[in-house]
Amino acid sequence: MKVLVANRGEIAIRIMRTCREMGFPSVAVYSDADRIAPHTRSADEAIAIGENKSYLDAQVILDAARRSGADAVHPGYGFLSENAAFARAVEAAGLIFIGPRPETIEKMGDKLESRRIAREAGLPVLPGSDESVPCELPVGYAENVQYPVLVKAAAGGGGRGIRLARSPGELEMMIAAARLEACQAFDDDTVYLEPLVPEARHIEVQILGDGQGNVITLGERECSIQRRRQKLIEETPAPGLPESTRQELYDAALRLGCSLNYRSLGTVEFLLDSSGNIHFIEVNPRIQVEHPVTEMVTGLDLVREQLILAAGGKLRLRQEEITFRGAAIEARVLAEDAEHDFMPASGAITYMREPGGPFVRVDSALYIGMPVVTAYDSLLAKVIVWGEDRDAAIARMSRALREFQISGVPTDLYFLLQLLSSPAFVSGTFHTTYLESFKPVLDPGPELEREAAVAIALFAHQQREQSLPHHNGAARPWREAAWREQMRGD
Amino acid sequence: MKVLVANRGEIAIRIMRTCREMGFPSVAVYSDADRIAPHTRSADEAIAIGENKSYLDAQVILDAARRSGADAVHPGYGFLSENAAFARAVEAAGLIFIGPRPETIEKMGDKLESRRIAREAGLPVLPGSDESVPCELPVGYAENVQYPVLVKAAAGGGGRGIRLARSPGELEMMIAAARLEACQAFDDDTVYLEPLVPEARHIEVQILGDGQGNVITLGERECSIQRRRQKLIEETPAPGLPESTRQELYDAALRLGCSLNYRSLGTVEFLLDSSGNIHFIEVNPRIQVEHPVTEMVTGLDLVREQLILAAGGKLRLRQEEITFRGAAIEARVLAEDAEHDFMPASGAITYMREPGGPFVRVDSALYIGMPVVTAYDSLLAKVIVWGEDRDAAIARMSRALREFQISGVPTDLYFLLQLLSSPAFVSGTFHTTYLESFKPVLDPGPELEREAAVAIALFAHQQREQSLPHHNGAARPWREAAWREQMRGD
Amino acid sequence: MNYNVTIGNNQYQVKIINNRVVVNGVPVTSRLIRLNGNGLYILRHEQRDVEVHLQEQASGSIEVVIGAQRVVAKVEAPNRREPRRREAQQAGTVLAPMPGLVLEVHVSEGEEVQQGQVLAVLESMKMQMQMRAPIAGRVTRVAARPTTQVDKGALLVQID
Amino acid sequence: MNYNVTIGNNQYQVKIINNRVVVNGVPVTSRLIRLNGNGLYILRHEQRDVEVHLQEQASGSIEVVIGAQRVVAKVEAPNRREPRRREAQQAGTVLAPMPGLVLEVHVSEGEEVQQGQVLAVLESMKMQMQMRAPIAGRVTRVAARPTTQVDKGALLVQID
Repeated sequence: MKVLVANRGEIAIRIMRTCREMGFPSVAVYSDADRIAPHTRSADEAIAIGENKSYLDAQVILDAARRSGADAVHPGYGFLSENAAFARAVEAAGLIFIGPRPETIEKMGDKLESRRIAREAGLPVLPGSDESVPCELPVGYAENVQYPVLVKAAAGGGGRGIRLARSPGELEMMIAAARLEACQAFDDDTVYLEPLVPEARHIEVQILGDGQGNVITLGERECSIQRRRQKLIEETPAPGLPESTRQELYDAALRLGCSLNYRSLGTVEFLLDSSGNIHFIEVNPRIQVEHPVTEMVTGLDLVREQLILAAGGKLRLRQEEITFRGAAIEARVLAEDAEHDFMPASGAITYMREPGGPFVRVDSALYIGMPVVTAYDSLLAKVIVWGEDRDAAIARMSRALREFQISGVPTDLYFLLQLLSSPAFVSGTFHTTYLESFKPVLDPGPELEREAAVAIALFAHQQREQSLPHHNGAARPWREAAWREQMRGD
Repeated sequence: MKVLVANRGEIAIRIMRTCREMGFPSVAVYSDADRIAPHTRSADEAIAIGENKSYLDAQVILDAARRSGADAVHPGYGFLSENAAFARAVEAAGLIFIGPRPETIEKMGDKLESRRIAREAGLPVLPGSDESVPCELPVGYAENVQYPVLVKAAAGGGGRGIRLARSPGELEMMIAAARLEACQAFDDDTVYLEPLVPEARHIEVQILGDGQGNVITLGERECSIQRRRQKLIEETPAPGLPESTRQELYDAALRLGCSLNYRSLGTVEFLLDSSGNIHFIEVNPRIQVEHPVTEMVTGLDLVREQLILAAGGKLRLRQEEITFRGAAIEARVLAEDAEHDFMPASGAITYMREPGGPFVRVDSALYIGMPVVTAYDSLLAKVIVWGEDRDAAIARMSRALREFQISGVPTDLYFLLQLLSSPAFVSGTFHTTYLESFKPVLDPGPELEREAAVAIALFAHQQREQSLPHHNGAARPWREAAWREQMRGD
Repeated sequence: MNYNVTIGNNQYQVKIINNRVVVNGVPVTSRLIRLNGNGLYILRHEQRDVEVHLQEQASGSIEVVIGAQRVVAKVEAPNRREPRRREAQQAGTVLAPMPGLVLEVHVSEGEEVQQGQVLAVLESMKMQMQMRAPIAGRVTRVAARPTTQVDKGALLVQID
Repeated sequence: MNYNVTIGNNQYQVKIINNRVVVNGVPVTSRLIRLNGNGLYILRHEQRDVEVHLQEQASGSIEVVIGAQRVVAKVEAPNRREPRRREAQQAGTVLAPMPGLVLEVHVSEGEEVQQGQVLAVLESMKMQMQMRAPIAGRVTRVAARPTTQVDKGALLVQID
């Protein structure tokens, strides 16, 4: 089975690694901005697809699949992964789509439809959140809504097209804003209202099915550490979750999975409110960024399970064979500038060295010299650690992030370290709004500043000494010293 | 508890990582050859100890411990780790020795004594192997020995001071040779004879005790893949081992551990003969190079267990709490020249990138620019992988080794890849002599050669074009092109 | 030799004579050992080694990375070429705070704007950002064009 | 432009004119894209990318690393400076096969030795190695001194 990976970055490399281990040849595609991106070399073939938005172009991807003779297409996450028309086109072309059936993607892509299905399957759904907002708001509409309320795009996902209205006066404006963004992003301006759940936790359940009636769950993930609705740290098991609630989550996810006769990997997202009630939010019908934490505690390679199913297999695991060991945490290392409101940063990686050692995993797409572009997202690497319990995993993550060396572009490493040691994180008592109030220290601190000052002065001094004409009898700017000479040490 | 790590290389960094995770400050020591070695920066303090053999100098290490105010000393493996006098001196100085009691080290260091103790504890010991060879061989001595036979140093370890005699005529010479090497290496020329077990497997059992009567086993390791008696690939569980033999091994190791009231980590080594009988060989009273495979399947951090015990704890785990999941393999990446009989190689790392992704761990002490010296051993890195079964682990190891990039020094990577895919390895039907008959392909093969030729010609061509004076209007040898220009890609 | 290092609002005077280093009048025993051609160094103190990455930037500033922390600093020294100074940013200058795509431009040259009014919308990665007027005034220049890519620090709108 | 690449016993004639590459008469579509200053490149074929590391060695040879495989090759080209050639090794020349420490020297200059006789013992890392006479003959030079460090390829003993 030759697999075309219709994605880029770390997830493309992640998928190609498993392909290689299973003996499946893989095919990479790359856009103009990615012509020297690392995922091209992790595959057995690589096909240029032109402009930067080509990862979103079903026709271009299908052409590449045809050209390479691929038998299957893995969409990864983002891009075409939740595009039902693409999945349908892949299957129409006689290829295997590594993911849910197209109709499942379609149903889950419409957030209103997915809620209706969930409600029918007996899942708890937030009141009113399965109806669209009418084009013209009837008189009194805004007054009948319970505030604060979120305005969400029906075709949305990944945190886009969401607005918060705190009062009737704000509602109309926020609906307009959400419609505009939704229209631009998804070409569909349908929006709906979802009551804001205060002090909510975002907890999701991983499911795996074979489309032949068998669905199992692979545990939950706690994903409440979010900034601008983007997850930053994820973990499993969810800290402090009562066993009865965990079982309720699993049962709900399984009910929905079975009602959909779910195929491949999927994630059922819930909100957990402060009273301990769960509320279905949506289904992500694809592999998630944070899937490695599930792999660490279950010992499963989720991409491998996807590939086995895609190659025609049935679900080979029974629910009772799934066991959970210890705790796993993932931290997303992003190219962003903490001093400028965490804006995405660009540049080039001038040096890097990833952490290693016991129970540390890094999924990345990085190399020294790599340009960091803003054409795609700002994820540089995912650091995933395992520990026999949550405390051990937190300590290990701090150690690993301290080891991670990246130069040339600002990152969130220092931010993540502070977050990991913050009391609310350590105690596991945080909500989705935690990062709105969490204020990291940006100042490097007097000790580090002094150390940096000494290093810089010595650096400038060496630079100066080596550029002086009388040094070694010849002009030799330090930057141009040959490799071997640079390696002498001191 | 401030921990001085009396070692270097990957094991020093490995220990310091756990110290950091547990909040114990650590102290590195480094010799002249190691003044830019990476382990100096993994500790909170670093102390220069002078000449290259200082890692073997108990007094120098104790001085460093005193100078840094360390509370405990971790010896790692090799160097002073099996030196009872050192362990005693550490304890006499009021410090904690992170390892077995000095008397245990002493007893196990004398291979004759250790066999006597093992025999008394009821372990099977090869006949005759607990008596030393007399200084003057009595008449008829050589004729009464069963051949082939190994001549081994009583004070030996790590494969040193071992000679094989195939006939009475060879015995005297081999005894002399072994005595000479033993005398040089261990300052003790006592040797003994051990019948050579044909088609033997080397299987060892990890034990952990608290010196207060509690000893547990953490499973076995298969270590038969050896070259010149140095292990190259280790794994757990031992493939094809009958469950009854496994239990026999665990029972034997526990009996010995209990009879010694064993403290800290230790390894009990056995030979498994072709009839399925086990024979005690020796005890390694320290952490082993290959300990990570045990960590991968048990989910334990063995250094953490050592530190907890050293800090005054009792054994916190009961035998029934130890569970084993899946299979783990370790491959040792060495600086060696396959084209020259696998001689240790030296040079400098001009580029490197370690493998990553799911269930891959790397323990190393490497950086770009690092000189590879021959003052110590040739281990560059350990790649450890986990899989849900042995086949999955082998496939993952092949994938990981293919990803490992090291330039500037020849390595055994290509050798290891061939070994991993050899029928005997894949089927798990190999013995300690396997590598004597295993003949790797050294030739890169026509496809790779052609690819290399194209790359070299294009490289030379770029070099030439860029050095031409009329290029860009100025002389600019490519080697001296500035960083930013080198990063443009094509 | 005297080096003036500026990190944020703090100034450090570092005097280096042979192997002696004095920081703000306090002597320290520190050496800088080059590890490779990628800017990796050991900063070796009396009994402590720290790995640092040092890289001169195009602006002449120096980037220092120590563990998870990153500092960009200026250094002044005798005979050192002065970094190009960026013109002081003025109150009415709206620059792109991140590299990205200009999605919308809502103002034209000559238009009067209120403080806080949305001038343009920028998209970078998954985020949209409204660029608002920092002051009330008249738009004297609109450099941003919809659907064009801009670098960080690029002028978008000028208000006088 | 013609390049003669020698890998082991094999010769490759590579002709490069503009973007056309011909290997032993067969045209290939391959480009070499530089990734960084550490010698990392992409060798880009029609529909396949290969990461290669290329580094010129002190001897003038070029080291190529592709995946787990490493090749050291010679390249001859117009105007390229010729690599210093090592003198052909003679039958009676005993060189250090690895860098290491000379432990013992068992012969003196002028001594007659048998083929296979131990001349010296070298230690490197955990290994001891007996250096034996490749031919019978008279020792004309003993360069090895006990307890001294030698580089790989250093002359130990010469037999004529």
